[in-house]
Amino acid sequence: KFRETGVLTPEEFVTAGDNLVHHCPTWSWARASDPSRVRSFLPENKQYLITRNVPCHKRCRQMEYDQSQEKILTSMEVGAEEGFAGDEDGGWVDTHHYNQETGSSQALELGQEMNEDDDGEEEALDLDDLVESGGLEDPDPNRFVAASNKPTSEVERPRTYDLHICYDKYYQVPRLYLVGYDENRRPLSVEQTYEDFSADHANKTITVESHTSLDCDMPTVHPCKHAEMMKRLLDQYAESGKELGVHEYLLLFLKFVQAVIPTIEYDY
Amino acid sequence: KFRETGVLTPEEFVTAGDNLVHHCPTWSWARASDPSRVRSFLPENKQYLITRNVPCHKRCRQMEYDQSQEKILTSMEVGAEEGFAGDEDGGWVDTHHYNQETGSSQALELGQEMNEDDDGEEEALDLDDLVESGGLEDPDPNRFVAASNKPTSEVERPRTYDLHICYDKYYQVPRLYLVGYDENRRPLSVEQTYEDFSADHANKTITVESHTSLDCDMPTVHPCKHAEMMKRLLDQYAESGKELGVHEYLLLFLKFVQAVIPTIEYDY
Amino acid sequence: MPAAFVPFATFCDTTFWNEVNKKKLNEWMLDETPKDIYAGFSIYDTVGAECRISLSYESLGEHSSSSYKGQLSLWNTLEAFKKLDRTSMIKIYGRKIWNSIKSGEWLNDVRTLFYFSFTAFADLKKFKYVYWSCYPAICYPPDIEHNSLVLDDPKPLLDYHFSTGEVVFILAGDSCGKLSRLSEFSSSDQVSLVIADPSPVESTCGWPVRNLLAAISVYRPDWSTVQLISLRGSSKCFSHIFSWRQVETPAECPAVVGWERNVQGKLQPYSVDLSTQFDPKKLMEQSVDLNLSLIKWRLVPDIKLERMLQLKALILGAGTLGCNLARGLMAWGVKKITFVDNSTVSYSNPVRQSLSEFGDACEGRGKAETAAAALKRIFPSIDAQAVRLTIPMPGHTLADSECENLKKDIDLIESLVEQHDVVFLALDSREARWLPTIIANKHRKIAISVGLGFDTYVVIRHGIGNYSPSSSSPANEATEISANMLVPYSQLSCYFCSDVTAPGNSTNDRTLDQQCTVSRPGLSMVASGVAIELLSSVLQYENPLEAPSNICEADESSSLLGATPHQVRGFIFKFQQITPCVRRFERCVACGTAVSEAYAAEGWKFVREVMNSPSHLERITGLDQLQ
Amino acid sequence: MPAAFVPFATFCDTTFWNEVNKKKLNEWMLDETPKDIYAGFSIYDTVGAECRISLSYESLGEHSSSSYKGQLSLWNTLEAFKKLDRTSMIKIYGRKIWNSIKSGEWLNDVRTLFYFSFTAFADLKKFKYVYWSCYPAICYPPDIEHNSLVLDDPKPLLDYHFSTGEVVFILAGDSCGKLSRLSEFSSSDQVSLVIADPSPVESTCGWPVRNLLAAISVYRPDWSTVQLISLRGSSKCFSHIFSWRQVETPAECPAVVGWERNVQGKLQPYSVDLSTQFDPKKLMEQSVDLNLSLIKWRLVPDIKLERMLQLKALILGAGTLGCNLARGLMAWGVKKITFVDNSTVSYSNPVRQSLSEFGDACEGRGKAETAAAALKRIFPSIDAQAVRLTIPMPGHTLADSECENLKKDIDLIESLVEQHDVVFLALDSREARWLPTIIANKHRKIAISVGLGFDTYVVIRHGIGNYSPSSSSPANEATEISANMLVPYSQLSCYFCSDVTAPGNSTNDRTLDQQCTVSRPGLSMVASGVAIELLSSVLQYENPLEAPSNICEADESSSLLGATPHQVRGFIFKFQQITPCVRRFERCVACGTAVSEAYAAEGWKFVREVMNSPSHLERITGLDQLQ
Ligand SMILES: [Zn+2]
Ligand SMILES: [Zn+2]
Repeated sequence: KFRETGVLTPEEFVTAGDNLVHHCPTWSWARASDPSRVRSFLPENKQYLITRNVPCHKRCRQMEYDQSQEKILTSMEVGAEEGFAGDEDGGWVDTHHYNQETGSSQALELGQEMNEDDDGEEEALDLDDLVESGGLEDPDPNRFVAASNKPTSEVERPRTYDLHICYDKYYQVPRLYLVGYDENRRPLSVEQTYEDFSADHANKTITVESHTSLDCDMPTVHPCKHAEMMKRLLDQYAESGKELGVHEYLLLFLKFVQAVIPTIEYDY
Repeated sequence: KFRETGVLTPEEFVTAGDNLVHHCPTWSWARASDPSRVRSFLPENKQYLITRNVPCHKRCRQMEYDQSQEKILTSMEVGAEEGFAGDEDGGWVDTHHYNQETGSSQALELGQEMNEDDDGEEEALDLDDLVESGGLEDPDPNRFVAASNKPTSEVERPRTYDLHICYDKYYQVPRLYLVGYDENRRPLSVEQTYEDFSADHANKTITVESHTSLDCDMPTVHPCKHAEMMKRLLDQYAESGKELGVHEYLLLFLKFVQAVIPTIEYDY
Repeated sequence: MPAAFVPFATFCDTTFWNEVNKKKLNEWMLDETPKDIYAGFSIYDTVGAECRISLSYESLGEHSSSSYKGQLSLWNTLEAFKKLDRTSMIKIYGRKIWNSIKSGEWLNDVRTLFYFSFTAFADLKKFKYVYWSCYPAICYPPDIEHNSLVLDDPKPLLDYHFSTGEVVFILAGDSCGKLSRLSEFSSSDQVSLVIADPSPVESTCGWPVRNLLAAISVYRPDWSTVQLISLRGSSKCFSHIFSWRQVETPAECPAVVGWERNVQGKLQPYSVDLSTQFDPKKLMEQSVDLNLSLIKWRLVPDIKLERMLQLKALILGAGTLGCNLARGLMAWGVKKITFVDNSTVSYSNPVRQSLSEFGDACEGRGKAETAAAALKRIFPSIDAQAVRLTIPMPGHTLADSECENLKKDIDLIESLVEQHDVVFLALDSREARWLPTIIANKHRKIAISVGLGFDTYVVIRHGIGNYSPSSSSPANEATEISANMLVPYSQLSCYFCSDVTAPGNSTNDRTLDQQCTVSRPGLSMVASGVAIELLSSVLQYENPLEAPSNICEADESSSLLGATPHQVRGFIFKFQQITPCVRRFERCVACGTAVSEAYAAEGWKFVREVMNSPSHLERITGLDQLQ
Repeated sequence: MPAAFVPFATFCDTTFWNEVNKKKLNEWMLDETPKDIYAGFSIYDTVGAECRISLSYESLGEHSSSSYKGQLSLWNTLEAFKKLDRTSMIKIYGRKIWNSIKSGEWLNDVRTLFYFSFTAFADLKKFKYVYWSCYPAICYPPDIEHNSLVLDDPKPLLDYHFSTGEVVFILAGDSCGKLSRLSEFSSSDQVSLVIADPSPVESTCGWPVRNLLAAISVYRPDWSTVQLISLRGSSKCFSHIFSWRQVETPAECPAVVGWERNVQGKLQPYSVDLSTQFDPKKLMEQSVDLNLSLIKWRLVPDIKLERMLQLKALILGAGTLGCNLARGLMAWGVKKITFVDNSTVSYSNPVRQSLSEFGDACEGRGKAETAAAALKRIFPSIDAQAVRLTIPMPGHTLADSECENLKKDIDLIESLVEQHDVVFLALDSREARWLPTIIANKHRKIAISVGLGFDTYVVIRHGIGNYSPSSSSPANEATEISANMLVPYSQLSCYFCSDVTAPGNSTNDRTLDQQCTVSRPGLSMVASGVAIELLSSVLQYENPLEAPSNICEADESSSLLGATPHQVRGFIFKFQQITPCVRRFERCVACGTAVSEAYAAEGWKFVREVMNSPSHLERITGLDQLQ
């Protein structure tokens, strides 16, 4: 059935998750943050999948044109155009909704404004007197220090992401949440997170919502088009003669995710 | 100016009020219930006019047809029709508002329902054991008792009303508030009060609103058509050769009030 | 003829009780010691058989010189009020007056003769009051006889009264004077007493005259008669001659009477319920009803307001639309509103969902619960309920373990629909409307779908009930209808009638859930307002369940409130609204006969099948053959 | 070559701090005693120059066997956190580890070698956190040298690691075993130690290896070398030979290092501001903005949302319309809304005025104040203000004593209009709209009138500014315009343009105030929604102050959001909406040149004159000649 519709039952999600954990041990199953958050249709110790520390070397705007990703992006775009009319009553509104092909998104004005607000330094905790220039502990000749001839560029101190894959009951598809860290190991704000998505596409589907299994709000790729996209990818595979099993669903899903967040180094 | 427009300045209201008190000593000026309610544009001891204990022998539905009141009622009706379109933007809505001439108001269903609710006896304070059949005090041969050959009909135990005339700043006209008492000296509910108004007309203009000078909500004749009505009455007088002075305004206003509440015995 | 005196009757106006409320709450609190109180009277009353005493907001504050003075004993409990030894009490008050008489104090302050007691209990929570006044009259001198004759010209007396404010004064010859000047006269022929008399009964004096006679008979033990003028404003004034049996002045106070009697002459306290005047909840109920009555009184005399007031409304979806719909219903006087929703308030909701606030998002409260609570906060008398429930949806596959819940949920929806008169489908997805459409159809309830696009909206009232083949022949009816250009309610389409695929197949379906739905913020208000007014118009049709729709254009004369179109579709991008009328589609996946029958026969099992495989719908309706 | 070890770096995710918040508030409260804490690491990291330590919600609760154990010292004040004697602290932790080494405890529980300390201060009100971790490494044995070679097949080792969960184990020949079995081997050639190594740096071991070497060198004082396999998941595994200078095992713990350094290598605590992730107010701001951005991202990429977000809106009249307008603006992201009203909430209001509740009526709060307070309750970040003021009205005669106030009021209205970008005239009477129309015109502000009948509504955007004769010749412009069928904004009529009498003459005027106004409850929502969307469309015009109206019918291509009609008039009794366009009337009593000039010249005196005698308007505009 998942091949027809792109959707997954909870049981199939567990099967596919087990397969993912087996093949990519960077992934592991996680539990809900507290008993009230346990979702009864999933095993208690398999509430969602998590991987940490996925590097992201460059911001999306720095990314060169990458031929290999074009095809996936294009098919996504098609999905976005057809789907996001914001219309519950499809049949009659089509003729007059705005054509989304014209004009690509400009830089996110709103987000930038908010950034400025957030960077207010006046409220920072006063820590200057705590900075120890020495004396706190003995010199340590055995401490590894990255060779100084390498530039400390973004490549060397990349952002990193923790990725969570949850199951979305309503859409019956996996759903991706992200927690990012900046070069200084601090959690990223939502606006910073946006820099890592392809502006033309990802902005349309990234929202901040409460995690299904944790007590936190996190950026997430909205799953309303996942089923459709997955079906497309499954069809592509089928055309090329490969028939994917349901246990391979999440491996394919990660390819789809990589199309949404092209800057992430997601190499397994 | 009041003859042209039917409206009154606060100063003119005081003049007319003084005249009313002088000619009808049942009326007197009253003060606001507390300093915060004093309206600065009126003298502190002349905030509004009051008369108490105006009898009202019969309910409106018991009233026989009274030729003498027809003319005034008719002119009121005209006012009501033209005025209550509920339209702030007169010029363009006229052609399609409902024709108010068809059908007269039915009995107030809503009010009756509420009455039933309010008469709930189960919550009444238990006073039975307090009723003294004697022994509380000595027999009193000098107490006046109404002769027993008179039937204790409604005529003998009428409802009574206290009437308040306030000044309405917005409409620049006097405004009538009423406090009624039933045959057992208890304050009337709003719905009971309605029984004393001509159903066809008064229902349209009686609302319960906070008193301008007191801390209470009371039934009041809404003043939105007063100016117009007063002008009509003034014109009628003018046609018959009498030119009324502004000090006589309130005497005329009482005639207008009597047209609204025909059951009230208002004989001075 | 033996003298009679018209007793007092107490009239407390609402402003008096209001003042009692305020003083008790803010000033006196638990203090039960008696308070000064002043009572007004009038010499203009002409009706009834009592002297009217008025208590108003002024009674507890400043007072005019022409009012009586007394004491208010306000008790904290009804028991204290009841237990009060009123026999002793009247004696004590009588003695006070007797002392004034014996000492001559009354000549300088005549109000000491008229001292009264007002005992009361106020239930400040329920706004119920009990009270009992005592106007002590000393039964002295004995055997008072009385004759009277009309006074020709009371005007100078009235003038004196009004200019001096004196309640009792003397008249000697043509000149009036202070009561204290009574000492100047030794014979009862030389002087008349004048009293501002509140009695409305012609030629019978009022209650206060009693203590005045007692005072004179003590002050002038040599007199056995006195002339007394009863001053009235609106009726004839009489000059009375009172005479009595001379006795030696008693050392102790004689018998005292004066507890107020009720209109039947019984000694009994008064009780009054002012909750409709003071209870804020009732005041609000009154105001809201009154406000609606204005429509009836001023504009549409025949409007059946009770159809709104008694309506029970079920709102499926407590989001932007649900909140605004509830507000519209509440404004129309609807008193029973039930929300169904399965989600919680998130931070983006309150600015659009008009029954939620920041705090609700912080706490992650349920949307339905939040909306119901808000309605009660707005209008405490409303009966607002919340049900948290996910509506079963085609295409939302069901595990076997969930069947039990599905059955329960469907039962709950059935009973909710049954218990309400109108069902609003204000849901955020297409497929969520499917089951409610079937169930509303089954129970023949008014069902109104409201949907939003980005800048378009639609309001549809679903056709009511299935076409019943047992009634008059369909062919004839159809002909008749087309002749009249009216489509009967039963023949109107539902939300799904124009679909040729089943809902919930996500490949073909364009469902967007609430997080994905983007619509211009003003739209929800417009659509909700239109939906509410469509309902209000339909309800004014003679039999609302038969309100037809004109197939051409909206017919203003359909109901008392105007047209009752089948659908209203709006296009905000050009500020246009149209009112199409569409006939029921026999093979509809929601209201078609095949579906109704399948649901009637199989119930939740049918729903489960559709949830797991929406194409089942296409098969049983025969839609698959049309594709 | 001298050995180097990759230091630890701590990554705290938001779920960790969230858990800290909860525990601190509900469980620990003021308790500062250290708590157990667990940290995760990964052998799959390949990037960067640190061993990543992950703290998450699990760190404070259950933990997997493959995580490090440590202590959390959470201080109640920033001072305590700063004053902490970290030099002593690391020694204490070092001694603990040294004791484990000396006692051999580490052979049974190797995690005692990796014991760490996490010191922190959490400002729970501002959601700001400071923290500093210490991963103690004992600088022993001295002079460690290091060589490495690639390991061919790490798979069996990885399998052993994953199946047993052991972090350190031994390899002898082809078989793996527990660390405690180290005792079985006497020579360093017979056995290799295997450690799950979080280091991402190829061929360089991670920090935990240091204490492992110290332990071995103490356990086997006869060894001066050891084979150690660094187990990695994603990159090549190396087999390392560590050798050192043999010394006598010290009695006391040797030097210890390990306070975490920042990315520049400085010893310094970390601070992080999570208010945007935790502060509910900021979360709400974010959500609201995000929600609006969806419009831009999904549907109208070029939409200028900032025009809404930065808009300052003045709403005259905080009644039914005012409340709904404010809700619509708020939903569009408007952050600054000011209400002007002069009246208080009465009991009939809350069911219709969507920013008031029962409690507001009970307290008789001001409508403007109530509405502003409600907006803040809904969205705390909004800047909502209330002004209580009666707008001067033609025909509402003014006493001389009130002139001072009139002047003040007009000044206030002027400054309010000046400080806002759009003025909504949501007033309940015709004449109240007169002065605001003039003032908005004077300041060239967008002014939108919204009015309700019983079942009709009107939304008009007033023409902006006077026609200025100094610009291009009127004749040409007019021709050009009519050719385009477009009426420029400056030529549109105002609310009064179609009147032929002045407002406020009560004989001719049909004004009804709020108590008298009866309208179908859904109407206000519809009209307000339409008005908000008209504004949103106008604001998307290139220069909003020049947005024209099409004289024929609404032109969908006018702005990014569609048509920008001049007026929208609706008729609920037939569910119809029209969009007329009317040109400014030169003799208009509100926007006509004569009136503007009179107001400019005489100011409040002109207003006073009109208040006392509205017919003055008819004279100066020349309307009287037309009647
Ligand atoms: Zn249908
Ligand atoms: Zn104009």
